[in-house]
Amino acid sequence: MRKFRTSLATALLLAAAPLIALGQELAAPVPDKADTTWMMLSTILVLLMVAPGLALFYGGMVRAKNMLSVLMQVFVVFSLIVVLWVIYGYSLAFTGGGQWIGGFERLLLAGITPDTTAATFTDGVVIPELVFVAFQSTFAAITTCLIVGSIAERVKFSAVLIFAVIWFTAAYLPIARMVWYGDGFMFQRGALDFAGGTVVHINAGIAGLVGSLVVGKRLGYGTVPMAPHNVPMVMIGASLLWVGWFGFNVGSNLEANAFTGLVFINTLVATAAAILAWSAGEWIFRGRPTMLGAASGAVAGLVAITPSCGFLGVGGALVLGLIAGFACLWAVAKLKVWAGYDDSLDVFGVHAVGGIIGAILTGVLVSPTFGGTGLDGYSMGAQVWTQTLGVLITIVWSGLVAFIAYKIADAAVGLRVTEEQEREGLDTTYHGERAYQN
Amino acid sequence: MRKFRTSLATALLLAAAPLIALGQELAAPVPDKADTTWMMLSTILVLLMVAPGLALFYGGMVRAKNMLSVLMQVFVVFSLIVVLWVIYGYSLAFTGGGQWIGGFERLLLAGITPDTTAATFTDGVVIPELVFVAFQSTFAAITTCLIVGSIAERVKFSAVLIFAVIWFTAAYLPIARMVWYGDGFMFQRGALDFAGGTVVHINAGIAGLVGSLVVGKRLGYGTVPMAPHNVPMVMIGASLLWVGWFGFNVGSNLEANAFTGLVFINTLVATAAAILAWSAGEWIFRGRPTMLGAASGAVAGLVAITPSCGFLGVGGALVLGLIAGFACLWAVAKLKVWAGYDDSLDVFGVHAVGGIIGAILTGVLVSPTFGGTGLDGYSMGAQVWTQTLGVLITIVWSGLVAFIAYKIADAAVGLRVTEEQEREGLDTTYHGERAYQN
Amino acid sequence: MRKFRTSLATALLLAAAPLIALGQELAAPVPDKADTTWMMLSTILVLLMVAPGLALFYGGMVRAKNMLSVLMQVFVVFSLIVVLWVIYGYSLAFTGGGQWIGGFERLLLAGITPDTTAATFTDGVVIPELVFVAFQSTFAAITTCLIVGSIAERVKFSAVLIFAVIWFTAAYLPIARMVWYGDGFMFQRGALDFAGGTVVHINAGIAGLVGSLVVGKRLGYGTVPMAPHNVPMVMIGASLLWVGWFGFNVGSNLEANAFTGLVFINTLVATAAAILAWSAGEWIFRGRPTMLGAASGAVAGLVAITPSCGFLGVGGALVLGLIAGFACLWAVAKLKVWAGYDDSLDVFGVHAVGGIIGAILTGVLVSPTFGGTGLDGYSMGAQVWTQTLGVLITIVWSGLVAFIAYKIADAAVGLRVTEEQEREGLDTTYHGERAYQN
Amino acid sequence: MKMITALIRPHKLDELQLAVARLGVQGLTVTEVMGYGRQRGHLEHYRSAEYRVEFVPKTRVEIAVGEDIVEPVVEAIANVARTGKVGDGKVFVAPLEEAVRIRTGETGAAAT
Amino acid sequence: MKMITALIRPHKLDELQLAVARLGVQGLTVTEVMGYGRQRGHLEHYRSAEYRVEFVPKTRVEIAVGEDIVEPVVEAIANVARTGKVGDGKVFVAPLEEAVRIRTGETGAAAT
Amino acid sequence: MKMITALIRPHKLDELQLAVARLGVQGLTVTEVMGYGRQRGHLEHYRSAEYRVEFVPKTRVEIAVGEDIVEPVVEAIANVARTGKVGDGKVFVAPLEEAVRIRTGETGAAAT
Ligand SMILES: Nc1ncnc2c1ncn2[C@@H]1O[C@H](COP(=O)(O)OP(=O)(O)O)[C@@H](O)[C@H]1O
Ligand SMILES: Nc1ncnc2c1ncn2[C@@H]1O[C@H](COP(=O)(O)OP(=O)(O)O)[C@@H](O)[C@H]1O
Ligand SMILES: Nc1ncnc2c1ncn2[C@@H]1O[C@H](COP(=O)(O)OP(=O)(O)O)[C@@H](O)[C@H]1O
Repeated sequence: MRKFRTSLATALLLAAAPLIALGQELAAPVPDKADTTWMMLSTILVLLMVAPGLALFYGGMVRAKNMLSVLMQVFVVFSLIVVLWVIYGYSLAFTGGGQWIGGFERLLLAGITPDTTAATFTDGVVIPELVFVAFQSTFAAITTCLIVGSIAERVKFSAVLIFAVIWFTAAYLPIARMVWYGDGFMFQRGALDFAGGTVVHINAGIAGLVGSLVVGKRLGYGTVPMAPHNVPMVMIGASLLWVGWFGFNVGSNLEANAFTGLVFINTLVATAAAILAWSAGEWIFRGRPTMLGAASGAVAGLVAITPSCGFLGVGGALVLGLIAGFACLWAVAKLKVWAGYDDSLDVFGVHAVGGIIGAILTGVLVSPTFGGTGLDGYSMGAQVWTQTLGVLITIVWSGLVAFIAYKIADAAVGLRVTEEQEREGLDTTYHGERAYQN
Repeated sequence: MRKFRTSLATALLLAAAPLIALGQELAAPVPDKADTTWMMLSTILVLLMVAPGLALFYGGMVRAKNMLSVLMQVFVVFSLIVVLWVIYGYSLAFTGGGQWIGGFERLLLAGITPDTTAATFTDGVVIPELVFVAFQSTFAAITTCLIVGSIAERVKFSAVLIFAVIWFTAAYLPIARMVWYGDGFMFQRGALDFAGGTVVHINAGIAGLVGSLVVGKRLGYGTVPMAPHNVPMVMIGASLLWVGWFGFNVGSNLEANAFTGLVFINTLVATAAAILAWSAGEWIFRGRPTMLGAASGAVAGLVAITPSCGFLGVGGALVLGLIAGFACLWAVAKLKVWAGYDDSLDVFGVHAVGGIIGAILTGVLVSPTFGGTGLDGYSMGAQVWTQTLGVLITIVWSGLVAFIAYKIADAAVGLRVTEEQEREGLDTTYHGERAYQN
Repeated sequence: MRKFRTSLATALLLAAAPLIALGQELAAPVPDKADTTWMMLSTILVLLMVAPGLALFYGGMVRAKNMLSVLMQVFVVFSLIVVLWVIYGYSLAFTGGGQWIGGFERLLLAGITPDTTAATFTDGVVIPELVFVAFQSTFAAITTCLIVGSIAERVKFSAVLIFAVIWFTAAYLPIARMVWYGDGFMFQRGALDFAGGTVVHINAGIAGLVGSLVVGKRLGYGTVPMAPHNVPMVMIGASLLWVGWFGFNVGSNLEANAFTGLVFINTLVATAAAILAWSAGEWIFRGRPTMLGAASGAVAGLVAITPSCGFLGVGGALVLGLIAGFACLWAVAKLKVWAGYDDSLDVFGVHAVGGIIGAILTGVLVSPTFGGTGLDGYSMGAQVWTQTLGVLITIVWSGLVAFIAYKIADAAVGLRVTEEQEREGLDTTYHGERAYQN
Repeated sequence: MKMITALIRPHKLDELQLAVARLGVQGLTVTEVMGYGRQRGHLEHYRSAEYRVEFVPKTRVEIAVGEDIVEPVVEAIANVARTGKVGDGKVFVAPLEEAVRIRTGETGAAAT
Repeated sequence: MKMITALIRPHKLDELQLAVARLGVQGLTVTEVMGYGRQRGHLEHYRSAEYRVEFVPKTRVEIAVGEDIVEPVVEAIANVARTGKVGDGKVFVAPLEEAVRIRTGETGAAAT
Repeated sequence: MKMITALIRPHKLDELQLAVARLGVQGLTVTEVMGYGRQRGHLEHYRSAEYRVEFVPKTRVEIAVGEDIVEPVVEAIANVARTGKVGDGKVFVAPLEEAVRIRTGETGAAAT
């Protein structure tokens, strides 16, 4: 359940669902042009987050010899999921009546026209269903793309594609449904996830961690230097993620009412705070603030504010940003080293850790005591537990599906490239091209 | 005629045209703020497509020594056309009563104020004329910029500028008028071109092909390696083109009504499909999917969906994207080699070929049989013929004007740089600067 | 006073100010969703201007060894100011009744909710106050970021942060208030500054000049080559600045009414004209048009049109753009050399000079004689004097505060890095990372 | 054995490699360098500043050869690299005392 | 004194440096080069065009050493750089007549 | 003839070139290299990982000269390149048996 501003949670009803549409025939609400504009803008912004945002954020962090392989994985996985989304994803996530998965009535968007609409969180306010489909497609796609960061620099492109199809179908779709759909399991229980802390970030972060374990470490990990080949690209990527995240978070409001202002300022402030926190943390603990750290902090802050952006006051956003900046720095600098896995681009350390912190602290900071929006019948203990439950279900489900999906991909085409390919770099050996020529 | 959703095509009437304005004085419609917002956003997005989008897409594909020359050509040609557009372009394209060219009443935007409006495709819905002028200026400018890709790496900057002025005036303006203006020759005949398949892409693609023939091949073409110097830049460029193309295509709806949803999802899905198709094509025929290919596929899909984005169902968009991806790959990999011209950055292979496929298939896929929107009195044969006629006129007109324009530029300042300049690179020899320093 | 379209300047009243809110309880205006959308988009665009826009524009111009230090300064200063803005900046600039500085009633945005609103320039039109806070935060942040360009490549990161806090508090806040707030000193006197020519550009440009004088020249300035290490990055940055500036300028209209069209076209045309002017200037005086020049011209044009974008006709914008292009080229190529200061990235030559030209010429070109919007009781002499007064106050105030702020930072941590750090580059020696690895 | 080091125009590399391969050369090493010689550099402008770039991009080719083919190789290089304009480059020949093929441990001319 | 020049696989550099340091080598100079030898290059595709890239990235290491340690250094290099596959590289030894440490003005083997 | 190879700090290149030009040197070749010596490298941090970068950017200058000016050139180089701190670099002198100016075919010292 994404928002509790009205005492009764408004389920996400598709205005086009036959029965309802019939009953409302005469009074069928039409979309406000400003809402349509805002939602198209938001969708465009999420596209910008991935292409080129995430691609550069990730690509800049790998070695030059693998640059194109990463860009390619992000770009093509995004396209693949968008296509699958319109073919069956949307239907399975947002139609029918199941708690865990939907139906097939919207296969290939059957029955959707420019005139069908999707409900928002406000009674009587709708947006064009096609715009809702497009907006949601980018969420599905970015989530799947996030995962490739964990297994970058060593995995076969074909294996990535196979994995993506399976994980999208068996992990993303059910989790999106259970958290965001009116009939969904977690939505019914009142778990708060405004823009996708569980569905997107924890979901992808866990699948990433499992990937780094199943695929194994990169050759030479820990001995050979694996410094980012182009930190300015990482900075561009992080900046575009920030820019686009306003579409992601504020767009999740589904309309451009005044409430957007709160979501907006929280997304701005938590990120700024996390940038300061990560930089300060590096300065204190390592003696030097780095650009890569500041960029990482931005993403940590954005991840953490994602589930809570519609529930916090600006003070809460500041505090959450600071906590996320420090915590993700710790996860990346200490936890990873201690646990010894090779999560190439820290998808777990940033997205899962930041997402978990954000999801659970939402239960705390939503309290009006901390300047949050409050909830009807709110009790901190209960809400924190509900939040934790959502986190746990996501971790288990995503982890299991990911594990199986990697195994299937491995059986089908093999997960890893050959040693020589890995050493020479995937760009020339797998894709037959080089990123840079003089 | 861009859209047939109402049985009677609404001509693009400028509300400020004296007589009409008089008659409507009391009931003059005022712009909806959401439409104004959407059209400003769309204009900004088209700017983003060019600067930095197209510049990077092109720049990344040339050799490092010519990088700045390409960026410069795109950046300055864009500025030049914007200035010419407000001086005389808008007036010649969108005022007066000619079938082929307009009048001089809006020279330097004379008579336009914040209160004059431009009509849209819906009766009574208007947008501020100044916003319409700005939106259209970016179309004129991007079209002219597209051409430089064909003749990159060997042509004088001064010659490019002279060519741009002539071609914009004698080819872009009349073709824009005949296709998009209410009184225009093709608009009257019912040719469908929602966002500029003929006006922008075929138009530019043909001028590019003629350019590559008139200017001749680059020194060492076919023997010296001419690999793209920076494929990540190409990817950034392609991504920004995709992002911005929503302004280009959906903005061509001129208002933010629910119909935008259809245009939006088509632009998203056709592109994703074309990325998959081009990548798959390379994988099948060359053994390797490349990032450069995926980026090229994106543009091929975007070009092909441009004329048809408001007429297709999502299934049609998927199919069109797949076809465009394969067809443009063929044009670039086979046709070009077979014909032996040196179209440096494949403006013909992607924009003309993709545009022609899109324009003609619009006549097929608009059919409700294929999930299209349908047309009043639609007959596939007739519509395909109308579409083909539009394509042919554009090819002949653009080709002829381009040929003459190149010849004039050649006579005036010479088209090609010296051999030594070409060998050393245009950046240092012509512009006196270098793209990268260590 | 930003706009005189109504004869009585509408003071920027915060609808939430207790007394007023009380009186208007029944008729409290609610935000139009389109205005909310437009203002969120504008805010996002200003963020894009800085991250990654300005960061790349600046970063591309320094030597590779200092690339990350510049990106870092821009990225972290931006975040710092955003945080300070919500803590005390907004309150001091936009509440209370002082001519020079405001009050403390909005500390940490106390009392602001999604339902409080900020007034616009049209009676009865409001926007969510939180969106206004966010929009204004990006102005404060970008202004402070601009300054770092003057002192790049030699100054300590810690000193930059200390300077930023002091200058933001003691220079930005009072000048923003006096120019933009209804009770502000210059606003009362009728100085025209639509989007921040004085508050942003002259303000930052002067602080930059003072910085380059206080900090001193870079080691080897004038003898060692200091060519931009990556001109394509400069071009990307300039393009994103252009793209984002529509949010900056048109967003300053605070609503999406038809008047935006005028601001929009002016921002487009003046920039295009300045690009042509700077390029032509270089071609004429140096024999070669450069990409770096064209990019610089874009920024010069954008700066100059900033104060006047709501007051000029398109002819005036053309002329102003041409003048700004030539004038800033002169400032950078001649004035700087003649005066002998080392303003690393020409913050003074572009932002202060362009800003001063724009601010003063606003007084001339606003005249209906030149196609401007005119003013009630306009007299050119008086208006030019008022404009000049605004410029002078800004110069003196910003210069003094900047001088003191640098001295404090110097006393606290020292302004300059060591000679060896400067020679080796700040990236490895101060931030412990390298921008590029092979 | 000798070590032949040639400084040539970058776009001549492919031709050079073919020419020496015909003479039995089976390996060589290429470095991108900047050369300074009679050939003039060029002017660059960046905002106010004018830089004279004295150095021109050149390609440095190192070929270790047995005594027997030193002369033909030097000649072949000079022939393909010559355009007749300043900047054509140089060929240097220096003594080489030992060569080892790492993979096999072979030494001497057999290892070149 | 001799100048030892080794062409090796880039990822072997760190190992090489440790190995020669153990033998008393206190300085060396590294250049990124492109090598051509028995090792095949690779194919690259860019749109329609197929390029055979003949040259493989290699690392060139120069070490000036006194006569006494020439042999052990060459051996050490060959040992760490050997993988047994084509492309392992070469070691060359050339005479060196003088060496100067700029900082101190020392000359001869003491300056290497 | 001799081949003089100097490893110097990058920012000393322009000075060096002027100094040797005064002695009649008309050409030289410059390579960007990474040096390892008594001079310490630096630490780099990337998220969790700390890298010690042992290698420092240096500039390698090659000058082929006739016997007569070997000494003054070596001296001139040492003089301009000296700062007195570790990392100043080295100058090496090696025998050179032949030099060819490709453009004209001139050989020997005249070709340097
Ligand atoms: N004495 C020298 N020592 C080392 N390299 C040299 C020397 N003279 C010339 N070179 C190299 O040869 C290149 C071509 O030399 P240049 O004098 O310009 O040509 P030309 O032989 O036509 O006079 C230079 O760029 C430089 O790299
Ligand atoms: N004759 C030569 N002169 C200079 N460099 C050489 C020569 N032969 C080989 N090299 C260098 O050694 C590298 C490895 O050589 P290669 O023949 O591929 O390996 P292998 O020793 O296994 O046959 C080449 O890439 C090239 O840089
Ligand atoms: N034995 C050597 N062989 C080749 N190059 C060397 C050798 N010793 C030093 N160098 C080069 O000289 C540079 C400076 O050497 P370094 O020992 O740091 O300076 P110093 O002479 O002050 O002790 C190194 O970075 C390296 O490039």
